[in-house]
Amino acid sequence: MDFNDTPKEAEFRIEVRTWLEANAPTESELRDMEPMASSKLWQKRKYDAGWACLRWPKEYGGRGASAIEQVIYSQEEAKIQTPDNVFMIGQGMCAPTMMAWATEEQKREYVPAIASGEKVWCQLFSEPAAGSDLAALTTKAERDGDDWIINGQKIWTSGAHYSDYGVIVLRTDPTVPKHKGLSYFFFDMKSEGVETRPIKQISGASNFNEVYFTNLRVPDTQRLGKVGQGWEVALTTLMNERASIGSGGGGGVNFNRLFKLAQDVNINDKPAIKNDVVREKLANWYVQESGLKFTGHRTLTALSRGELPGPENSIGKLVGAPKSQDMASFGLDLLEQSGAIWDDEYSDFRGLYQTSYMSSPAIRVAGGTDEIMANIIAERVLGLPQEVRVDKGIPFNEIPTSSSVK
Amino acid sequence: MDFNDTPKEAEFRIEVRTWLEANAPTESELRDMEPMASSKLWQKRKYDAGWACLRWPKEYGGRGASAIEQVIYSQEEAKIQTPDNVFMIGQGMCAPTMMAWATEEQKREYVPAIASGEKVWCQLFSEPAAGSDLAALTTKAERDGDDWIINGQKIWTSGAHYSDYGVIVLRTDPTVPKHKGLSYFFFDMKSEGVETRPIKQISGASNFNEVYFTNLRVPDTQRLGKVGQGWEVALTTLMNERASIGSGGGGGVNFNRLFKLAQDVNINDKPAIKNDVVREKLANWYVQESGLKFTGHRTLTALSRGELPGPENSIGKLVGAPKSQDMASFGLDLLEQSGAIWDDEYSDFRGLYQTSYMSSPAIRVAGGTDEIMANIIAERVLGLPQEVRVDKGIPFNEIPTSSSVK
Amino acid sequence: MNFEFSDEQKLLKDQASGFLKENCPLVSVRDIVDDDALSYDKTLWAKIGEMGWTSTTIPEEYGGLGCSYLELSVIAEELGRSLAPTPFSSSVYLATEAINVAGSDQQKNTWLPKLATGEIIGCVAVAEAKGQITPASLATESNGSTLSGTKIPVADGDVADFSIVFVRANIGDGASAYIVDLTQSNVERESIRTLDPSRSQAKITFTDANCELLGKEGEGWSLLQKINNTAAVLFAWEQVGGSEHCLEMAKAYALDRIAFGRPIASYQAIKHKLANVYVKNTIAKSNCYYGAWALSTNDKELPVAAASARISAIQAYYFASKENIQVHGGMGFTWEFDCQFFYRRSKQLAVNIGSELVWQDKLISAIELDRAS
Amino acid sequence: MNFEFSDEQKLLKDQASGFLKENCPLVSVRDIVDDDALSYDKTLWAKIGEMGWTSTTIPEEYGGLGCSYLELSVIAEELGRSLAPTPFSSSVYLATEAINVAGSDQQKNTWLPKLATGEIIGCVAVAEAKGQITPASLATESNGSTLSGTKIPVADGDVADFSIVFVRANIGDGASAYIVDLTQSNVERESIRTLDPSRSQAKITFTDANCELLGKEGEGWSLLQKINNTAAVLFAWEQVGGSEHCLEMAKAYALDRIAFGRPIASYQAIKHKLANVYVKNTIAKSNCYYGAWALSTNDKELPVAAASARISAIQAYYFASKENIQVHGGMGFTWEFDCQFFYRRSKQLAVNIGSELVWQDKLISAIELDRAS
Repeated sequence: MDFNDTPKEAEFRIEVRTWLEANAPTESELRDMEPMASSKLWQKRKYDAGWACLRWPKEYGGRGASAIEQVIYSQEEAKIQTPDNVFMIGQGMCAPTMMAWATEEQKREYVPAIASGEKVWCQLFSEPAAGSDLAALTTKAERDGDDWIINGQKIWTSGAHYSDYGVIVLRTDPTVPKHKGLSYFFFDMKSEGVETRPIKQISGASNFNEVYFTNLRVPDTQRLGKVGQGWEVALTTLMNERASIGSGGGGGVNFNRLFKLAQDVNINDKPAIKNDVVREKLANWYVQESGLKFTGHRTLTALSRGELPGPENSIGKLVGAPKSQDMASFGLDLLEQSGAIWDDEYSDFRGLYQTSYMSSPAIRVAGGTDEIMANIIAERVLGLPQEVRVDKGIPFNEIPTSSSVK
Repeated sequence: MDFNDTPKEAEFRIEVRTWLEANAPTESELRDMEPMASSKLWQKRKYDAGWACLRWPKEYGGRGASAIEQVIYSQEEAKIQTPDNVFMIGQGMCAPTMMAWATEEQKREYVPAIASGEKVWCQLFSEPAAGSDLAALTTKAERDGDDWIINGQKIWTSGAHYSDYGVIVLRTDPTVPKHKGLSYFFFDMKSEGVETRPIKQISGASNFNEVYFTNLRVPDTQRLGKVGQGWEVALTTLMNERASIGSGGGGGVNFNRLFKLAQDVNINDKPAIKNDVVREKLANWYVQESGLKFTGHRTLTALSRGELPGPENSIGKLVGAPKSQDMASFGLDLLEQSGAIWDDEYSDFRGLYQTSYMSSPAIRVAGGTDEIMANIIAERVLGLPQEVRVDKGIPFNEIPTSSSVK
Repeated sequence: MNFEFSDEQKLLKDQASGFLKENCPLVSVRDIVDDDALSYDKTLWAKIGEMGWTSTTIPEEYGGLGCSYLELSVIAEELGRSLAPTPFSSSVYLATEAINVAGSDQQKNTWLPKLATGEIIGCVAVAEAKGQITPASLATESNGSTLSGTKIPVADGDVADFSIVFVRANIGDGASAYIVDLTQSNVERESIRTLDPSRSQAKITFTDANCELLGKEGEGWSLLQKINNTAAVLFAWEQVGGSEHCLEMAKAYALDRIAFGRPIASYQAIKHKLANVYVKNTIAKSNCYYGAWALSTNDKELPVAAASARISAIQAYYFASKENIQVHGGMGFTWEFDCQFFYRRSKQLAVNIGSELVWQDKLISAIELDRAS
Repeated sequence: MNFEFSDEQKLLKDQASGFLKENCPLVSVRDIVDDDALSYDKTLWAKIGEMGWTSTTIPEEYGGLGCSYLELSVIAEELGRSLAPTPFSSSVYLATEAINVAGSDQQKNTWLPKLATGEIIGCVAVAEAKGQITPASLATESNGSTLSGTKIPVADGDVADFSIVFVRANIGDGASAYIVDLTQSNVERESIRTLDPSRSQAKITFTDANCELLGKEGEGWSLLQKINNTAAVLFAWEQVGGSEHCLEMAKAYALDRIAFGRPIASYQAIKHKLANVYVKNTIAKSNCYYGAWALSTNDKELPVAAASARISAIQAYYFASKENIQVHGGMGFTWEFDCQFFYRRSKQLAVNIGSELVWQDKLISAIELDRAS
């Protein structure tokens, strides 16, 4: 048991580091550049040198590398300052789906452009009435000659406003049981009939969009899988989503920051860190964080041995999201009255605790609610039975819907 | 808003107190008496003076009193030392069922003897494979002339070993859906074919029994309700059970005791009560206890106004049971290494924390598990939908069973 | 045993509920939140004054209704349920209370009649920096007739006419309370953006501002504890009102929202979550009853009762407001939905007069004191 | 990155697992619990000695295997999983460790070879009364060659051949450690009934008992902290083994038990409960990996790693063992079922070398120290 690379991994790491040091974009290069242009510049440079999408086959723009090599590359790139990555959904979810389901010609046309960052892709699955129960989606595609006509609404689409292409699951037959009536397409986001609106979150940020379709026309050649096989294709995308969400959590507040806050504010005229309750809570959060971190190390070890990590990864989000919320809430309590301020000028710690308090509810939902994550662990890790399904085998248009769905 | 009786209640309270002071059994009276004999002596005395089972009609041995008068009587009796009450199940559950379902002749024959303490009754519902799902019971009654022949096993029967009579629900038809195939009887516990075995609990105590039936013969005249109507009759009994469980919790450890322990043991050479974590935990438990106490006061107020308290009462057990367990566990932690001792001679506080640690798991289950209690609140208080029932309408003998049920 | 509000009090509650449903729907809370320029709902505040709620516990001789804290409790519950965006808590529970408790006859005559009608708004200024405030940490000082220092944040400090300002004292309990007219030129005020924009906060800088001692010098901290006990009970009622509103919203949504062919309210994860919200709300509400009783009778158990109400209400509201968002799923964290307002308010109320942590310690201290005697 | 046991270590784990399944089924735990006269499973102990487990980390020069703590960790996990009723933890994690760390050559030569074979059993005597023990609270005293006082409870004190006894010192860290032969006539021993009868506890009274200093005078408390850090990691592995066993039991029962026509494992209340058990177990186990690594490399992070492993393992085992009973419903709290043994053991392990409370404080102190430097 050790934290070191194998000799082969260490060699690869040096190769990566050497290239990164020589090629990472400099501040002066990026000065005055729009964020999107910066991202594209860096992605293209990686692609040209064979450092984009390492695990993909070389013919589609990748490097044919192993999972652990991908991890090592990511670790090394994370150590330096690089432009934001707006390609994650396209590279992490859309391209793998294309590689699995598109024609050879389509793969060669579209996939390398995702690797190079030339084209940005997004994923349009969720709908207002189809969240956890994704297959309840109602946005419809109707056949019209060689095309499909699409009407309806998608929601929670990250990056919709700057994407060139999207992958989408649509209802092509409402008269069959719900998983059977879906088909999967990719399409040009700049087409007529596509309208994107940002969603304002309670944190004030807008990380997601609503996307409305009015008679959007998509050629049948852009269908992936057979008509009615959309759910199966979507699972390919989703499987890759789970893998890329990883141990998540995020949300800004963590042990180190709360520890510093506790050193910085007083309780009864003594630093809060000397209060036993603060110590107890910090200790409990610390062991959760270290537990997640070392769970990640165990996963990496499996990758390093060529094994596939399982759905155990879901614990990261299940533990991390409520933890972020509770830590933010506790941080605000330590600030006492000042906790109620959320002002650029006056908030302590640049509003970290306030921002985190207002962002963490989204983390508990996005990418699978706490409840869905617990189900995933119960069913896929522990092998417990699935929920009783009352909608099984029933034609989709006979399943009850929420009153909000007209 | 005040804590005082209404004038009428105050008057009644004085009447009760006066009688109790004059008539409560003295220590010398009870000396050398078996517990059962003491109980019976006291119950008979109350009965003779009209202070037994206050809410029952006078003709069945009661006083025809109001709910709040019953509460006042109980409060006053609780203030003095009296023999254990072994009649609770008979008086709280069996007699109300008899009064609702038996013939007038049976009521006059059996009910007053329950009020007077002459006869002790028990309730035989649960079975090894029918706990939360009581209606899944399999102990069967088969018609034989004017009698029914009973075979099978009941479990969790309090007082079975000293009871004279029992009420029981039995399966009289396994070929119809499960709630439809049950019938309800009362019978003589001293009959041939009844064998009682105590169940040893992990706390070392034996508060419950298993009862085995081998060709027990019960006359059809002792059936309550129609054949197949047993579930409806059982609900009468169960409704009264919920009412008599009240705000439960029990378990020995409470705020006052833990507060004293925290004054008595040290952390870092200072009394534990000065430790902030101890203070925080005690504060949280205190507000739970006071919250339950004042919820009880609100219930009493409703009673006092002649209103019926609802299923809100379930919160007592749902909060109280896990609280007991966590408080006991924390008490053991405060004792540190000594917490591992459970010895008459050496345990601090006479083993209170150890006993409570080992008893509390039973409290979380008996009379409805935490999970069932939460369901009751969700369904009956909040009006949320019932669980999906996959066994609805299916003949009982076609419903899957646990492998432990042969 | 009569552990319930009187019929008159229940009637008042129904009236308050009806009034606020009409005059303070959630959309008017949203208006205040959406518009940075609005600190509170002035129309609503004026009507509240007309209803006489601001005068509830002010003695009749000073133009008040002379009612008990029980009446104020039922109003507080409904204000909390409706999230009323007004300076009611600062002006009524805190500033009015401080003058009522410690003011001279003249001070009462000066301020109470105007507080009673709602024509003026009071507030309390304690905090000066992040973290827990103690007498030793106070920097604001006074020479008896003027005071100087900066208070931040002051709830409703931007809209109040006067403030009770707590300053450092070198005698007694370490602090003194002063009444300060906030409209004078030696007072500089600035609105601050807040976590709960439906309730305003300010930074106030006093530069030799004229002030008038309230109560005795060196007795300010005791006064603050006293009014905080009162405020704790009334805040708790607001919190319980808010928690119950969250439960209603979550329940309604869960019953309507279908996933996998059935309402999400039929899943145990949601059922038990809502059952737990109900349990915490009930515990808190029952403690609030006791707090209201102790307050109305000025019982010696008040410190214990107030702390119990506050702790359980903070816990209930945090849980109810965050799980209400969770039950609403993705919709819950959108700006468009109303769940956010309760989540914001729950924290605003939780930190305004001392956090859970502070009150847990106070509760045990009160019990220790009680048992030692 | 190789954050995993080696193939050899995994093989050892499989062997340990197989051995204990055969030699320590739960029925043999029940035998010890049911019979007051039995303090531990002597047959099992003898076989464990034959397997060489007692000698794992003892250097080869003293008759041990000279293996690392990684090997001892995998053994600990399996011992915990099987609830092995033996004095292994007292003798191996604590007494052996103390001599290995602080013993003179002669002391090592005297004790380690016999500890290695398991022919003698060691224990550690610290506690004297209820509550947390500190140097200042110790009453047991020594004049350097004899010691007097009463220790209660001493885990495995009734079956051990010798004990490391911690006594008050007026210099250094306030305590000194002595090796005491428990078979001498100046030592009186009594078995005590315990919460976990599968692990024995004793009261030991020393009356001018002969003793031999271990390490230096006034360095006893530091020695205790050091061996407790080691023991914390190994205890944590036992705890995780036990927690995982609870999860397996609960899962098997929930899959089999039918209520309302379907397995209770299909209800979210049970599914999510078991998911939470799994989550806590995983967190604890991952912290145990780190603890084992820090122990095996004697890394400076050991105090943090040991505390993390212990805290999360205590929490996981309490939760797993109590919810295992809960999933078993009525059956769970019967003597006849095995759930109880884990619930008992979880608490025995939780209080044996300092409770959760103590280690939470230790963890933050270690981090403070770390960040200050």
